[in-house]
Amino acid sequence: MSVLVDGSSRILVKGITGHQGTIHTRGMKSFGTNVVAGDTPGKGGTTVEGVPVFNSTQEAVDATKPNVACLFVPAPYTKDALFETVDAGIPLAVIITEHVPFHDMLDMLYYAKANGTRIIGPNCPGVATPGGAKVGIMPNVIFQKGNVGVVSRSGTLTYEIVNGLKEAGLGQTTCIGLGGDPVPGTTFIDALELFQNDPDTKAIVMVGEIGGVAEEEAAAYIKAKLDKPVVSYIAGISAPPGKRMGHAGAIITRGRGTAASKMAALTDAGAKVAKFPYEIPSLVKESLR
Amino acid sequence: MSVLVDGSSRILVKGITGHQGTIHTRGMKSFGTNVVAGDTPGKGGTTVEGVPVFNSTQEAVDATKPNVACLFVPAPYTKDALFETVDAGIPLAVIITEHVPFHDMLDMLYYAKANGTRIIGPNCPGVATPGGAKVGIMPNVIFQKGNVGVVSRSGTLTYEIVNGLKEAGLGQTTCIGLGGDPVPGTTFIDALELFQNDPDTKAIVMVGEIGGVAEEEAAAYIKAKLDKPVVSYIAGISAPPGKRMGHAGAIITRGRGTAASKMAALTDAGAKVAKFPYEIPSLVKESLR
Amino acid sequence: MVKLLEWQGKEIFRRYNIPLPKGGVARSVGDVSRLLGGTVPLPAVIKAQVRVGGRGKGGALRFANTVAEAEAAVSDLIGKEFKGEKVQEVLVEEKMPLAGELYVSITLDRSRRKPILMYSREGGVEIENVADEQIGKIWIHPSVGVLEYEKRLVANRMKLPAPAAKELGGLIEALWRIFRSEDAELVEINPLGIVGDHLVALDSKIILEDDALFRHPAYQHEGGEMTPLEQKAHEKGIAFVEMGGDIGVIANGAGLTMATLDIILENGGRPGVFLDLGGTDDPAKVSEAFAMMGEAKPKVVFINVFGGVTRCDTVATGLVNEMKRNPPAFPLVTRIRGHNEKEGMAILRDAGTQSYSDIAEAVRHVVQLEGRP
Amino acid sequence: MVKLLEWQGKEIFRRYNIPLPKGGVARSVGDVSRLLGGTVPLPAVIKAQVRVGGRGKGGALRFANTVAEAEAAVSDLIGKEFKGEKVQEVLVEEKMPLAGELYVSITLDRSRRKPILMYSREGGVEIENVADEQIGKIWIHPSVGVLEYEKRLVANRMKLPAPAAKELGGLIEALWRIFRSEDAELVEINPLGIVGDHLVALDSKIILEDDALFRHPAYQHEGGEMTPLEQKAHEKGIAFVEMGGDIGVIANGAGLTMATLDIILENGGRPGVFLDLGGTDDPAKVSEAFAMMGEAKPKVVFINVFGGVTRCDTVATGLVNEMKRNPPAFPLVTRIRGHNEKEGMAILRDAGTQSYSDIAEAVRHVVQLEGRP
Repeated sequence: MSVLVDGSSRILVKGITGHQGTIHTRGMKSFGTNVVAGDTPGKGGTTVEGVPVFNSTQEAVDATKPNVACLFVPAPYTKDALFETVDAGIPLAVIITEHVPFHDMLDMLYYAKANGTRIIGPNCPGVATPGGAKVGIMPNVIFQKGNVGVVSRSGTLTYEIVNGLKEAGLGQTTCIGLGGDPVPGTTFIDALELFQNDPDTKAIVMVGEIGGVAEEEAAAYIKAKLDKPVVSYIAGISAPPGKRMGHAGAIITRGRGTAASKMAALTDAGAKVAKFPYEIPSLVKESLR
Repeated sequence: MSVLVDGSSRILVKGITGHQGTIHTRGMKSFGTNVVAGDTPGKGGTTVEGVPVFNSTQEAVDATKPNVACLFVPAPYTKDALFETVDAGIPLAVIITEHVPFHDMLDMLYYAKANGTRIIGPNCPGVATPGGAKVGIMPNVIFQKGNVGVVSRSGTLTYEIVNGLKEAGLGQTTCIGLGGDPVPGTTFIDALELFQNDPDTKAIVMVGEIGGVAEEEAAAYIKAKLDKPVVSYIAGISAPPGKRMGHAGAIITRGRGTAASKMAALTDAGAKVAKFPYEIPSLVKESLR
Repeated sequence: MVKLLEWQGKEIFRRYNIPLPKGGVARSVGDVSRLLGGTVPLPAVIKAQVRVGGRGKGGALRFANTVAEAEAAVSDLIGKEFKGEKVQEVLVEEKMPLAGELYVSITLDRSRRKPILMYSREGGVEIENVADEQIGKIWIHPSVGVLEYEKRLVANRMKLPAPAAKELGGLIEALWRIFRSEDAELVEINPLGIVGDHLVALDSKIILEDDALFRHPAYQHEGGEMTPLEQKAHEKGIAFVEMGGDIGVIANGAGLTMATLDIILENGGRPGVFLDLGGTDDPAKVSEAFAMMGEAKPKVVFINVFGGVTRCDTVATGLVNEMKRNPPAFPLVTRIRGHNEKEGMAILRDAGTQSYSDIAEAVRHVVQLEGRP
Repeated sequence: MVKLLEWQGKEIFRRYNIPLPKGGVARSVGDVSRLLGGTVPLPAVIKAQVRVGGRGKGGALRFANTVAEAEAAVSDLIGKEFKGEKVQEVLVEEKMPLAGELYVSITLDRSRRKPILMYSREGGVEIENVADEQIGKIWIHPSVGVLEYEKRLVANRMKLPAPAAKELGGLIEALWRIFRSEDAELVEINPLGIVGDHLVALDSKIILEDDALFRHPAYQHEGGEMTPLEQKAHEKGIAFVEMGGDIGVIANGAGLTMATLDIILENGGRPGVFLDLGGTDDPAKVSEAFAMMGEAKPKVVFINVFGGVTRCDTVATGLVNEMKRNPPAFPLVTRIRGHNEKEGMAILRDAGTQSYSDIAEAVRHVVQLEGRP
């Protein structure tokens, strides 16, 4: 078992003919993902990496019945592409694109919610289920099938951590990159809920960072509802207030969103909080004992 | 049993201090309806017909827990009042107000749907369940408790018909006035579905009129899903095309929405179609045999 | 229903940056040389500004290669009647070399309770005459508007050259904004001309929603496709429709008024006037309605009231007062039921009108009074 | 993050019809008499236009009863520094007789993922210093906006006189439209003055969203509360933060860069520069980032790359090329993992930098090189 994506997932890559779209379609396919279609207006009828390209999402849906869309669409056009995805009835949209204005994301979030589409991202590395499917840009080699669910707000740091899990012999059910933006389509709580309901997930690694109170809210959820062990790491203990640390969402404002506050909340909720990312595998092993 | 409103309904009258609001609050109370609150900005702390008045819907909800709102609010302010009703979490809003712009109603409809509030109306006489509760402006004396469900796009014509049913000894479960506007909050199909699921309703009277295709759609629903007898009447066989017959929604445009088309669809669906409104009671009796 | 004249619609189009031919309104022959000597180049199109449809076939459109030809056309058109509507203004516009004619409109789809964008490559004819498969439809979420990908889709299906395809997106956005901001029932461009690689709105059709006119006071006194009497009633806020026959019906409630006329028709009578009193029992309003009915000169008038919200006695009082002030030139039959029905009937009988309780009986008497063989 | 100066924010307020004091910008003492002789009446407020907060306490606000006093204040303020920010402009405004000071703002509530309207009767101080129960909050549905009843509610809770209550509704609507149309992160009026029975926006605070600046090219070159180096990096599109210490970190990915700095801190080092390469492996971009780091003059630089999307060898090539062009004035430690990690490490070692695979080991070496006791 796994969450969000698995061997039955049929992926549509929006913006497949772009540089990133093409590279990562290749990566997804070599992961074993069933990429069924791409779309780029005006490029219908061509193929990319053996995948048929359509002019519109609706055409792609009619012809190939995808159930996941992966968006590699430039930020100014992402909102439109997401609306098109929702209108075509695709229930899961993974938005890789960085620098999507949060005002656009607000519109996207409410439109998607009202019409039954879940968004992951934007500004995220995607979702991967080892042995099932990968949607997005995570590196293939770091994964191994197993029973740890991983959810994170960052990209490369997560690759390091997942790679560390693998090297310690700890495989993953699914790894979810929520993205580093202030308005994520899917939150920690959403992801924890998915893992809670997934019988194969035995422990959860949660990688947070400064900014917002999503980790504190997740801690409250963990305390109230979650009966699986959680190992967590929070990046940004060294970050000064008021500075945006790379991610649009990684900023301590008005004294809220500090690493210390998040760590305290998670500790209080019974999660194990790693001081260094490389401590995570041993903490997971402890939890699984 | 009944649909939409019954003895447990707790009514909030929005615009209770206005002329219409006051008169019909009296009428509702003498019907036996539990009117728990009214609201009018700036009139909080007063009472109307023994009903406490609040400054805002939220205050009224906090104090009196209404589950139905009845709106007697001038058309230019109806949209705002409906949004306030939805935000306060009231699941049923009956809008009596006439001349609400349909552009406003579109906004209202989608906002209410997204947040779980059902709208009846606008430009409608309301809903009445004899022996239970009346919300709106229908005359009290025409009703009698029984097993006929009545749903209609018009007001006075419906009173005549309900009165005729009573005189023929045919009581009603609930009488629903959908209103004469082009964008009704609740449609014939919605109402038929409610009656279909109400065990006490044994026959349905459906009063339509020219304009739109709601009756034709209802006919398709009757044919496919409804297993209770339907007696129907359609007003406007004499109406010339292109003319608005009193109701904003009663207009034959581009050859669509004629009485003949509606009657044919209903006949085809197995409904009995009355030529004159005063034939309805005998057709209902036939159906119930 | 406020139906704007072509030039009024185009004034709105201009505010929303929809491309238009150069043009101006002439109200007399004297205006023509000023327009053609100034902003409007020749050859020109001269279009009578009337609300009725089918202007092309009706001779309301003329062409002129010279100022003299234009003046002759204007002189001929001003004051002429088309389907009963007198021409008071003509629109003088440059004639554009067309590479194609498209159709695009936004209106309300009552069935889905959503606005709908309709478009077709078969512009220039009434959309009712275009085959269904030639009409593209996009339903619009009211709080979201027309999406960019949808605009692209429309441009693709219209097979437009690149500059026009780009313009079409902006034009659809403008139509949507007009539809919402101006509270329109219909915004239509037909034909939307292709001139070279560009789009030009050659005609405009905008119908505004009556109920929203409080937000648009400038259009409050514009009319629709109404008879002069209907227009007059409309301005007084009375629901009033002329139906061609001899029998006038005054009832309370649109459904009841329609049903009453239907019963008359089914009994061999000829419906003449629909007059819905609505929920009022204000004697002044009743009197006003009664006076309106008088102006339609019916052979007989049937008043059918069900007193629920409205009280029968106050309605009756209003009628009787009006009859005293202006004794009607037609026989009157009344039927009155409901709240205070006995008092109402008594008031009417005292005033000498025939009053029934049974509607079938009342209608038979009305048809008899109409006196057709 | 583009933080507008007060006068820039007020220019936007003016476009949205938010009432303002009469005023104008002076860039030199010479401007003062023109302003005070023209549109701005005395007595006047003179306000240094700086982005840093706490202007009141810092002496950046002056009052003047005469032109001479105003000129003296302007002369004193221009060129002065507040928290490191040099004053180049001052706003000269009429001083208004205040009956009260309110607070109102719209920003994003990340927790609920909705815009939030905050308001308080306790304006004129930093909102952080106002007790929670003194702050009203209304969450706004992004496609619906602030509702009329909500505006009424705010006016009621603010206990405003009738004219001001009415104005507040329009003002909230304007704030909402600014928030959405200008793609703002924050729109704040503090204080919102009560002058007689009316409202006047005495200050403005508008922060625009970087990611949406493509829609607002006029503000593309405005800054935030950034150091000059941060501003420079920002303009080059490099995520770069100065943190006060001696150790610079270049990593790929914001999370990894933060985590690396955290590990340094936990190991007793002092984080100096955060520089996130992002997902790029374009050698030109890498060189540019490397050059930016040089300008911060760190004692030691640690490069930590996990090659997933980014290839380790192309990152290494970019670094080495830059080192050849501009030999760095600081020792360099690298740690590189992932895609083509061996090739990357080889390239770096060939170029003479110390390269590790284990991060803890690498960090210990970095802290050692920082060389603090």
